[in-house]
Amino acid sequence: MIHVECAYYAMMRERSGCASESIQTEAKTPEELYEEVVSLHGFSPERAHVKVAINDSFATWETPLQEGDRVAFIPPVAGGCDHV
Amino acid sequence: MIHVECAYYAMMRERSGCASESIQTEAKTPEELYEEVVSLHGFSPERAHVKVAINDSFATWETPLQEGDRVAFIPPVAGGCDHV
Amino acid sequence: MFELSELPIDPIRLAKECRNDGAGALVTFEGRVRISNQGRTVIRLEYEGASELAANEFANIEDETLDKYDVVAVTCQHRVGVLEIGDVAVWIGVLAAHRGPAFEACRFVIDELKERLPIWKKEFYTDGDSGWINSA
Amino acid sequence: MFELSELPIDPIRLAKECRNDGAGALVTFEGRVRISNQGRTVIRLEYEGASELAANEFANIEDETLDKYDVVAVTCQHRVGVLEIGDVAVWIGVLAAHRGPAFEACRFVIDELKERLPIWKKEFYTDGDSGWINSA
Repeated sequence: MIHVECAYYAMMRERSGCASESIQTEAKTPEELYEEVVSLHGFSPERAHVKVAINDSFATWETPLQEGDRVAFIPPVAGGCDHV
Repeated sequence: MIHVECAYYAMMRERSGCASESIQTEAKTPEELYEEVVSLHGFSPERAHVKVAINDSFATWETPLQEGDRVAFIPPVAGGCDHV
Repeated sequence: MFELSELPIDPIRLAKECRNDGAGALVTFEGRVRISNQGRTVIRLEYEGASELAANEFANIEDETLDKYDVVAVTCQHRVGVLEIGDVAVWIGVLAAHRGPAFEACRFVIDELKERLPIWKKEFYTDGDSGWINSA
Repeated sequence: MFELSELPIDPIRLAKECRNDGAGALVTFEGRVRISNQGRTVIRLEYEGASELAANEFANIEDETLDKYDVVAVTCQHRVGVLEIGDVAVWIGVLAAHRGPAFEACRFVIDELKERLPIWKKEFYTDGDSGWINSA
């Protein structure tokens, strides 16, 4: 059992009602953790369209989670400006 | 015999000592006129490297000259900035 | 240099910071909020960013750009918060000795940035509706 | 819009004039005076232009650009007179709905301008020598 800090942005932040939360989890990887938070909050983006960052760097879904990690789920982005 | 106004720029202006001058000429075309001003001022650029403008638009060397035309001889340009 | 800021973008300040006596070419890209998107009229937008992650990912894009193109410096500022039509949402400046690499690198940076930076945009329309762009 | 002017280039004013609610992309090119050219150290430059002819020829370049690329506006200011190292000699701005044509058109404009505008440049070097660039 570890504690991780989950960060949510955009529609995931609105859906969960929080920008981040501390979660106690059995999840070994972000992949397992995402399933957990999807059940918890009913996030709609499929994992295939989401990226994950651990401690402010992009990471793979299989990276082993460590106690105290900050895990951010990154839904599809719209950087820059509109269709330009 | 017509009168034309010849305009000189850059090294041609420095060489002739004037930015423009009125010339009375038998020249029928800029090509003939350029030969005349080269003899007059000793301009160094070969005609192949020079362009000609008549009344503020680029023209061909064979364009018939008219009384009162403003003829500019345009040595190689360096528009914009240095080799960028 | 990368900034994610709620403050208006100041292209003059940014362009001045992109200065180097040996560099003759500055190519910049300004992305502005457009009045319509896919046929709907936009009244304003809200941008949200994951600040630290965005800064780290921009640093990766910057390193890749400096490796790939013969350029001197890459600068970027991206707005977050509420923007109105015509506001500059993103500014990129690439400084180089020669114009070819400056153009190519600037295009590369905006293309990568749009794919990779964790920044989201919510559009608000004249019909009262709103939505996160690109998001499932 | 084209200006040949002894006044310093003001990119902010020029960028503001390139404004259109439907246009999301502004690509600009700034050409600045470099400290060295072909191994010689430059202290200042003098630019000389054939004003009316330059304005007419820029109008041709502008027309060709608007025909060839899907862009909204093309703006250019070129300095004449004495310039110091780092001064902006030429500024080009291309406004478009989308970034692809904005980048391509801006590159086209600077390439054509350097070939076609009747503007000459005399460099003054640290060794006291000077010369017209590109000129026979």
